[in-house]
Amino acid sequence: MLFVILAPLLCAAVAFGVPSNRRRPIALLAGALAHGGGVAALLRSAAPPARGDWLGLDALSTLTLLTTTTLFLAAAVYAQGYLSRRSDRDNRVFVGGLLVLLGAMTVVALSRHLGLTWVAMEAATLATAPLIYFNQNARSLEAAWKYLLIGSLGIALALLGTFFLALSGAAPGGPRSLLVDDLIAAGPSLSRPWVRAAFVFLLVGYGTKMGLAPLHSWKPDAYGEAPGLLGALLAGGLTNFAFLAIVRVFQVTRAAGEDAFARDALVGLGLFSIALAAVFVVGQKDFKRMLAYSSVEHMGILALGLGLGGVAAAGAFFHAMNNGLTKGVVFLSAGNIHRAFGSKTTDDVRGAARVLPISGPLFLAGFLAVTGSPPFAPFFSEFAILNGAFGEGRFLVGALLLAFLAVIFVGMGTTVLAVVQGDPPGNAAGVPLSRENWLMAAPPLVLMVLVLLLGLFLPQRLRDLFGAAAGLVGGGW
Amino acid sequence: MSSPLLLRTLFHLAVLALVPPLLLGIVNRTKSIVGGRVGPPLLQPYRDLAKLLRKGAVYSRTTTWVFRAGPVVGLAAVATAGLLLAMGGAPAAISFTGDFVLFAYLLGLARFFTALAALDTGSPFEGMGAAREVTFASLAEPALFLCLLVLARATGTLSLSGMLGPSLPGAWTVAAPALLLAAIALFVIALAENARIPVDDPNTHLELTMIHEVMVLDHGGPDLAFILYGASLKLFLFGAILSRLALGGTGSEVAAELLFLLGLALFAIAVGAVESVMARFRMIRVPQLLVGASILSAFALVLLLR
Amino acid sequence: MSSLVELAFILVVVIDLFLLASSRLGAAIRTVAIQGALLATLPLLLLTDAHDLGHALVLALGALAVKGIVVPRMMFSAIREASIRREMEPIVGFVPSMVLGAIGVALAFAFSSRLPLPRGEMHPFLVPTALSTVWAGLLLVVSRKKAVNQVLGFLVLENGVFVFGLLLSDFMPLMVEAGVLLDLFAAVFVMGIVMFHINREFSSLDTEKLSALRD
Amino acid sequence: MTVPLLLAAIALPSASGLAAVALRRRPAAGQGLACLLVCAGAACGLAAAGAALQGGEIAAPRLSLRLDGLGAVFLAPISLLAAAGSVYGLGYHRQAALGARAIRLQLYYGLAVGGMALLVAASNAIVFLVGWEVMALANFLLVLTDDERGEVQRAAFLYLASTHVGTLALFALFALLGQAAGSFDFAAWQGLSAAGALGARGFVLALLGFGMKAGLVPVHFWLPPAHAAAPSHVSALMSGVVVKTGVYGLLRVTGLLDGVPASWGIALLALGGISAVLGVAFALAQHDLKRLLAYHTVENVGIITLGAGLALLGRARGEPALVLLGFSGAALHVVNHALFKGLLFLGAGAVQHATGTRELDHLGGLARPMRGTALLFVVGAAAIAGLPPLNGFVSEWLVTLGFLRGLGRPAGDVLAFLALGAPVLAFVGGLAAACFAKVVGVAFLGNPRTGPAREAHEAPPSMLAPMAVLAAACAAIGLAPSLAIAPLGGAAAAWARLDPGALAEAAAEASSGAARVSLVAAGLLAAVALAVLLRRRLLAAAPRAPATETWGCGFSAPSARIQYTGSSFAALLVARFSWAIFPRGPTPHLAGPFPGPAELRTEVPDTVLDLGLLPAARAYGWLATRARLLYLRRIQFQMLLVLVTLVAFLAWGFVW
Repeated sequence: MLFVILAPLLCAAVAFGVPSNRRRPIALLAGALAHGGGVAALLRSAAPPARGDWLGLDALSTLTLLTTTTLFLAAAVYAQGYLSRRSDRDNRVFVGGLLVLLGAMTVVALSRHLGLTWVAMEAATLATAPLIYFNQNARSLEAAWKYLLIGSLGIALALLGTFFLALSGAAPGGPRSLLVDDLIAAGPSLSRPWVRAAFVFLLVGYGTKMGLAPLHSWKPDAYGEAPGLLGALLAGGLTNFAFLAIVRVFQVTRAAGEDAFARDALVGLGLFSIALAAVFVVGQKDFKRMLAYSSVEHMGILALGLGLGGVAAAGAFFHAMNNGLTKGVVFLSAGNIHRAFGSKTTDDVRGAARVLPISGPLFLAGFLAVTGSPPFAPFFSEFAILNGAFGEGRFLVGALLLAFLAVIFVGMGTTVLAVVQGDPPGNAAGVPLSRENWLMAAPPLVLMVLVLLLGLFLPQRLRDLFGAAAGLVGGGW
Repeated sequence: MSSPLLLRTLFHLAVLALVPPLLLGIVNRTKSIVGGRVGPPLLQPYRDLAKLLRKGAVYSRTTTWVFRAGPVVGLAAVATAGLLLAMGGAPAAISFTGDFVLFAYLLGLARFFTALAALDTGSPFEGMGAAREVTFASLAEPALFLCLLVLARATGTLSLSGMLGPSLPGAWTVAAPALLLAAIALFVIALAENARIPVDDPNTHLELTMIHEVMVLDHGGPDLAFILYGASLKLFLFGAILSRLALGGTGSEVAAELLFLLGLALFAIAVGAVESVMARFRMIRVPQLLVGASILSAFALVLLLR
Repeated sequence: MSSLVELAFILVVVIDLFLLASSRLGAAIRTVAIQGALLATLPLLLLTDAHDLGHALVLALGALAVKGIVVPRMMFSAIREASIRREMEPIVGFVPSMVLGAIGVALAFAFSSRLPLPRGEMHPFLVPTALSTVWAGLLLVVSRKKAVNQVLGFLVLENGVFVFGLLLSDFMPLMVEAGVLLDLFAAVFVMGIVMFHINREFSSLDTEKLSALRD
Repeated sequence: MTVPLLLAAIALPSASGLAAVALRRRPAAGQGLACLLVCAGAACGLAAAGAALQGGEIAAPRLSLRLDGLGAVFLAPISLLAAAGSVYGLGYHRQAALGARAIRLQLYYGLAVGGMALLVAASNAIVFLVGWEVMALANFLLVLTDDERGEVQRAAFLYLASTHVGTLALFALFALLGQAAGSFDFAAWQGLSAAGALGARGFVLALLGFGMKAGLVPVHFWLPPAHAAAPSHVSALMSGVVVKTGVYGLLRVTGLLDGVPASWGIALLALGGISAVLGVAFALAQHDLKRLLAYHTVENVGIITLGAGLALLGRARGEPALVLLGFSGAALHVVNHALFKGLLFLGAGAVQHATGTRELDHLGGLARPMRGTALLFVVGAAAIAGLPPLNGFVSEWLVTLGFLRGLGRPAGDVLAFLALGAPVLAFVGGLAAACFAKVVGVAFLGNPRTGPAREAHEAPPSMLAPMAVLAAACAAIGLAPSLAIAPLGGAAAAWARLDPGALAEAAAEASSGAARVSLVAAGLLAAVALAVLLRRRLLAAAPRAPATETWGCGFSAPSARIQYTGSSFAALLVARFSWAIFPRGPTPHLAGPFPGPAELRTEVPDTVLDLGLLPAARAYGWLATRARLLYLRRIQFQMLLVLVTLVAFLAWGFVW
């Protein structure tokens, strides 16, 4: 188990050591492969976490790890192509940072201890900030600064919330610990007001990292300015872990009997995020910012699913995986388009399908997937969530969800189609600034295929995993 | 089919084949009498037809097979429609549930091809005529249906033979007002469908104001003969319906037949009378007239349905 | 003893208000340093038999080192490098922010009264102090223009959290606390780097300049 | 034996595109092979449909496939039209000439066909949705074939957006039903009660989702642009069968539920009537050939919906006769419309192929250069106008019979007022006849109005042959309707889950009537033949006269421009609909005894789309951009947001 955490960090150390700019990315690949292998090994020797362990592997962590390691592997391959293009830049910090990020995320996934979870989240935040600044221009700097400040603010609130939680169990008979299992076991004996307060602080804190509206304001800037590669890892990876952290907290809150309030809060925040996306996506000329708002939307859907519970919860965990993979597709292909046209606004980007015969159509397909069109996997997870909404008798919520989804589809569609179809503008006609090479085109392609396969055929094993994960929060198929 | 019935049917087919031009004769005669002229002999239409059949036809270079198909299909369709029509109280040669739909659509087929033939000449006037014809026809269609529905409702049958059959007199006793309204509406439709005053003036000489006549400007010889004969046949069909509707008396078969023929004559006279006392409406008014007819018959139908 | 503790808490709150009012950057940084030092004493003041001495000592020394010395030094050096003008340049005026701070304190007391301490033996002022310090930090972060000030605000915020952490210091494992200090340190460190870059890019640390990104 | 047929009908077309891809180097061969695959699949499909209509259903439970009578009614036209279209493509959209574009088209064409075959054969909601969406997306890409044209891009996106909204509605519908039944198998839904809130919600969603695809007014707006923008054989496919999948879904879902309230039937009747009348009215006002045909699709779907409404009403009121007549009318019209609308769109494609324009008022006189096309187009026109002896008449007749059933009711019964539907149908028929008189007259007859029309050339046999096949099918059904009607009885019974005996009486009446219809049709043909012979004889005997110019009524200098245009032809009728159709365009200013040259150019906006939705969308966009100012650029404010959220939640959590 430790291997999965240490391997990336080790590679990071190596990366910082390696002098050559061209050879360094190999470390990234090595780290990704090692991590992937480690995760595979873990899954084979999966033992349910025992009371008192700080690290443990339950259904939830399994799913998040699976998604992340897949995504990161794709990103690592992509990085080989990408960084060779950007050999002008020193990528020491970039490569190292990515690997540290991976390690930190893995810790979050495995941690059974809320304090540890918090530390890892903070580490992830700090590791990410310099990555956003990779392009080293004023815009990316501003993005990094905002990300850092807002992120740390959230993290600070989360810390306070963690303390509250600890305090709630600090009564003489209490668990006096931050281990999730202890807290859940102590359940009703926890002091409910403190649990409620803790939930609020942790929801706002980790919600900021997750990018739920109105805590999302760092997102469009960061995703807009960071390399597509990083965007993929943030939108598809890190946000999922913030969600994971919230789920852990929710488990405790539920055990303490405070879940009625928690559910309402989650549903409210989720719907608000989706609604906000429906406003901000419309007429968005900058397609990377558009993707950021789409990410806000999907975080909203996750929160909504968790809040609704029942089938919706299972759907939410399914959706977390789909969202992770799909975001990889759209961000990577968007990155390619950005590189090829040297711009990310529909003013100068047209006819991507002609210029980039792989990435262009991929971007379109990714858009369809992300907006929940069958037969892609996200459709089925959103379907499950809607199903859950109706199952709980929350018809208004379901109707709102559908309405917002429709608006978002139209809004995103106008931008995406403007980018993909038509004849490329005169200057870039057929001769992109950088042609797509397989290293940069294949990863999103593979992810796309995965998303499609998940939609067409969902392995029973995975399905059970989603069920089990939902079981942790009282849901299930 | 029993032999007397067979005989009657044959007789009806003969009537269908021979009588129609006579109606035109009667109409014209009536007009001339009212107008204080001697006028053409009753059988003049037959002479005209014979003459036309002997002539050759002049064709415009613009025209294609459609132009030649027009009169042929027109005549054939109307004649076939005649097979569905019950005359003199006896069932028609062919009758089945909802056959009046087929009846109406056969007339439609005739109209469709006549209009196409007109458009085939590429003459602006004939195009104008075709446009007006299809416009007014499509407005007359629902009115016709409504009238037939009134009949169907009143007689409780869904075939022309039933509607115009023996049960008609009984219907008059229970549903007189509705039937009367329907009859009036039907008469208006008959005038419109057959391009008579006040909708159209068959012997005007100002192309701009014509509907039906202008469509056939370029036809000559046998084609024109077919068209004329077809027109008279159409007039005959409407006349037959109205005559049955008006004088659907009981009594012996012979009496029924005589009444039927009498009714046809009266119909022709009525048309003639209208033509001599009325002026042609302005084009704008025609749709109003037809919509009025539909409303009248719709009212009649509702009377029976409520 | 307990009166001393009380005094310490009150001092912390007063410092919060003073920070909200202070117009000179240097003074503010020094004050934060003082607050840090003050906090460093708390673990020892609050020492009960539930704690073990060594643990408390480590915490106190760590706090003193980080909050009292290292971080303030970094701030000063940052100011010197970036040759920042010494004013705070508030968005919200000093008096209003003081008033807000005061309201915050009041709210903090009200709020903590609604939250019954699960363990009686703790000092009644602790939670309100923590919360009002957090509040003051948030206010500073939100209502001052310069990047440095926002870092400052964060320090105050973290101080508040630290105070709250004392509630749990008896059973909260050392590692988490170490994590707290470390992360605080790292955060300020990274922010310092970014500040350096901002200065290079915009030749000032005024966040006004940092509002180019928009839809 | 039959299951493989069904699978082939789904798989072969779906795979057909790969052939084109594989043989990229030898385009002709590739397209040929792809076409061959589609045709093979179509053959299997027809066979399967036939089997399902004759000897009951084909079921493959493990694949959750099940083809019953209802499905077969739709599978048959899908297969036939798919084959016709792909053959037509050999001449119309040649891969050798168009390269990658044609390859893409082959790919998506096959997928669209496969998707449709899958969805009509699905026995499970999820499979249905997969087929549905594959079809929808493939169609989107098909519309997008010439994506460099802005008009095409707009049309495609409009299609995509509306189909997606429709899918969302279905998504909700199936979620509801799935919740109620605890499974997504159609079999499990059978017998769910349509009464109550569930039923009402479900019906509204179904109307939105399926109606959107079917193009019922007022959600028809995507249809005209999409049909106009797509290549013609694709338009034929879309208008002929894709649109019908909406009808299929509506029938499928309503067929499964029990206790369908009469209001549903009445709602369908209302929608169908409105769609039929407005559809044909809008068609009259168009001067773009393909847009015009597209609006006729709306009209015909309206007629089909009328039939469906009758059937539902029949079920609700326990009137087997209504069920039979309504269902068979609707089902037969589904097939018929696929045939003649396919024929017409292929004809329109031939015209566009020959002249490079779809603008009616630029055409004229095509009957001379394009004899074959003209003849086939006239057949299609007569068929769609519901004129005997062609198939259009038969289905409209059946539906009318259904309406006439009302006459048998005692006074005061609501059903009695069904009778009023018959005149409406007659009105629609009349308008359709008028409209196609206009199309044929303006496009094919008279003198060519422009150069391209003058240089027009006949379409290659590969394009004429499929049209001929479709025309032949139209004639066949028109001449021997009873053959087509007979199998529908079983399907109707299965759909309404009544025992066939209940329907036998009505079925017997209908088929005897149908037999008479074919008798009359034969009579008509005989009469025509007679007349032709007679005319030949007479003309042979008569002196031959030389051909001349058309008589211009004394006008000395006639030119092609003075011919009646499509707009002027339809003006009188369009004026009748001034309450629903608002043509736009500057009215020319003519003054003085000798007014100078002036031009009149009108365009007919779609009332729902151009006067309703687009303005609304623009308004929303405007609001959204205003709302975007809320995006606070100052980091202080962004952090304040976080703070505010925190306080708000605390207040929510603790103050109340």
